[in-house]
Amino acid sequence: MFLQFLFISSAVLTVSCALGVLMVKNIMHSCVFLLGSLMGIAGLYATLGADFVAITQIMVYVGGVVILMLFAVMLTGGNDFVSRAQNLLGLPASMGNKWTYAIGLLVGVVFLLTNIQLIRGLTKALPVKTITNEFPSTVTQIGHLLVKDHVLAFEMSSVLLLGALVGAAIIARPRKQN
Amino acid sequence: MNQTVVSYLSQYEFYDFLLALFRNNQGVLAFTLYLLLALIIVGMCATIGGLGTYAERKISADLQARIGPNRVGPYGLLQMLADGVKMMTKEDIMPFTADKKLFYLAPLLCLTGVFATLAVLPFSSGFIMADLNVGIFYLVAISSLVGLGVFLGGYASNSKWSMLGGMRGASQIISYEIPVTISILAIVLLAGGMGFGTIVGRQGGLPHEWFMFHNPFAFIAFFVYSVGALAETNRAPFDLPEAESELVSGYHTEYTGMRFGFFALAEYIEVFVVCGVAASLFLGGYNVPGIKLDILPMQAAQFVIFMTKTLVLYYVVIWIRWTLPRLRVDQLMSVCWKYLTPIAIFNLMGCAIWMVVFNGKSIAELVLGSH
Amino acid sequence: MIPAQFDALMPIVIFMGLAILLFFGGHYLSVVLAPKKPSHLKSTPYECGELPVGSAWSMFNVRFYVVGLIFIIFDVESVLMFPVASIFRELNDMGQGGYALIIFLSFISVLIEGIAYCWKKGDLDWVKSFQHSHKKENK
Amino acid sequence: MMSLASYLIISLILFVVGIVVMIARKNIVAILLGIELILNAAALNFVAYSRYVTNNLDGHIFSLFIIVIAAAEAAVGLAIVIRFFQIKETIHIDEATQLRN
Repeated sequence: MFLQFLFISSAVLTVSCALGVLMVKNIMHSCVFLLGSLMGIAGLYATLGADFVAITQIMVYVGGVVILMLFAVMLTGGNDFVSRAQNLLGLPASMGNKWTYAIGLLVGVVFLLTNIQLIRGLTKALPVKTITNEFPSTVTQIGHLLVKDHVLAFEMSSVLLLGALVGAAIIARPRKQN
Repeated sequence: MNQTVVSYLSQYEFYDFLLALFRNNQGVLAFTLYLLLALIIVGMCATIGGLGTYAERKISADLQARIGPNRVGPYGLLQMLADGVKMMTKEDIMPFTADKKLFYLAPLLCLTGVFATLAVLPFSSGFIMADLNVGIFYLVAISSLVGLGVFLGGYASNSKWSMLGGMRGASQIISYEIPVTISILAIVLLAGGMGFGTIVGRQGGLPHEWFMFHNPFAFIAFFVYSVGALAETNRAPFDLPEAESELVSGYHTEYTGMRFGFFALAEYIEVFVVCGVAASLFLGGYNVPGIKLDILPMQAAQFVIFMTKTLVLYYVVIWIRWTLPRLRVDQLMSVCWKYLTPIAIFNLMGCAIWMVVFNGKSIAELVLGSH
Repeated sequence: MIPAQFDALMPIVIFMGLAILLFFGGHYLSVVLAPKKPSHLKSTPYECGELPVGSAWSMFNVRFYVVGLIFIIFDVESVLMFPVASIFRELNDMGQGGYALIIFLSFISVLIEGIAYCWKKGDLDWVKSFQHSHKKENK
Repeated sequence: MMSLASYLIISLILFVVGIVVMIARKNIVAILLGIELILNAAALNFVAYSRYVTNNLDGHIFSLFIIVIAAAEAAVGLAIVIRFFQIKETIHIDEATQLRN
């Protein structure tokens, strides 16, 4: 009962905030909508029993990526970005005229229907586990997987992050000249 | 398995009686119990937050040889109610240049981030709303909403002072999150789990059983955590985001009335939460010295122990505020990145090596030679 | 009779709900109780009593971003260290302490390289990065 | 209500919205927002399959590393955006034409 409430509210939050990211013109508001969407995804992870991944999602995205994006928006002229001509849907008119949108919508609907058909076939074909209401700890299992099976990925990710740090610091560092 | 307060209560007889009262509907009963206890905790924390403002003035008056508030009620104790009424009856002003939606949203983010941390705070071995397996990690993660609220509050006001305060606040909060997280990692490493139940359960009531005195590295980690936590809650000497002499009032310059009240309430409750976390991670938490019993009256004793430790730390926080001068911005950043973070990493490595070399024994166990 | 395990997440939702309720309740009270006499001057952003000059948005230095950048890398590394740290004692009791220690220390040493690099290049140095970039301040 | 299909449909919607954000928005930061949505859709799929199909937690590990890589990608991407702004004084994607000829 509660689980379904959590699932529905998280799903609604995720999808509506994702649409908000798309529809809102103000980039600052887009970032805040992205925050809502990511929180919703954290809720979805929680309903899947993935407690560690859910909290990681909150920690990395809410605490890190969204703040970084807000900083970047502030550094690049804040809200002053004026998108060029707008059309009915509130989307910037960058894709062309209404025909492009009509064709795009048609393609989107076909894509969605095809995918839903695929998903239905897939869920019938796959052996579905019986889902219990248990909520076992995933932390110790993830820890064991990280130090045993996936130890190379674990170590390489630190090297990747070091590379990202060095590269991004070089790119973003204030320069003396120009 | 996640222990909760409801699963704790379910081992007593009256739970079955309550269950019968709710026609064997587990979910509704759990919801009712949670809601009741959550209201109790929120009421308690709001009172502590209100008393915090009172204590702040009284203690500062004490330190400066003044009297402090003494008009409203006995010893001025009802000052917090007067403040609350004043907040509600003040006009709500929004700058016409402000980003209106975000201006509304910012205090809500601060309040949500702080309230959500209360769900895992261990008041006693039974009275912990949800003893999640990822307890401390969850607490660190969800409290980063506060930094976001501070930034958005500063941004949405569209005032120069607010914007500077919000920028400074966000960069300060995120910077000091690193030494705090790494200090907490050292404790997680010693405890062998992230749940508050595991962490507190591995300590004892007496000081030599606390994680603070487990080994020299944990002892240093406590001070790193304390400094970092002070900075994360924007308390003096790290109150640069709201430095009155430089930035008027920082990120909440443009906030008036109730919305300012939410920021203030969130800040005072956050100080309480941070003190509670310090008490349960480093100072033995709710463990009663000497006695290991699992009966219902013990919960009250544990609660008293926990609150005593927390409130002593709260006093220390206020004491520090009225003793030390404020840092400069460049000093703030160099304290975080050049001192606290390397020390915290060193502590983490030290704890890991200690675990392997001494097989997880504390100094006291090594000296006293008990198993 | 033990309640369902997923209900452990219920307090979090309840506390968030209470925060939202308190927020809107407080707003409602303030709408009811507070006076409402808006004026243009009152809702001007505070700028020491003068009329505000320009917008407060878009006037920031890149050093804030560099701090955020270093933060996010360290944040992610600490996230990855959490599960390993929480099974460290278990591994040590199983007699695999040395192996876990090597893995853990090699991970941290890469972290130290990152902070040493940033230290050497002056990214941790607030004033120095300010001097580098103060010519671009007026943009 | 809660089944593999519903998670997959949510993930599909997120993915499509992310693609549309990437195509339709002209602000480079907004394009990065779209990329975050796409990566999250993929990570959600991994966790959903991990719960409903396989019996191990490898899916969790995968989504953990997706989150790690998304964070690194956001850091580097935003650094590039800031550098681009310092050179061009705009963050309109159509202005990024230096490599065209």
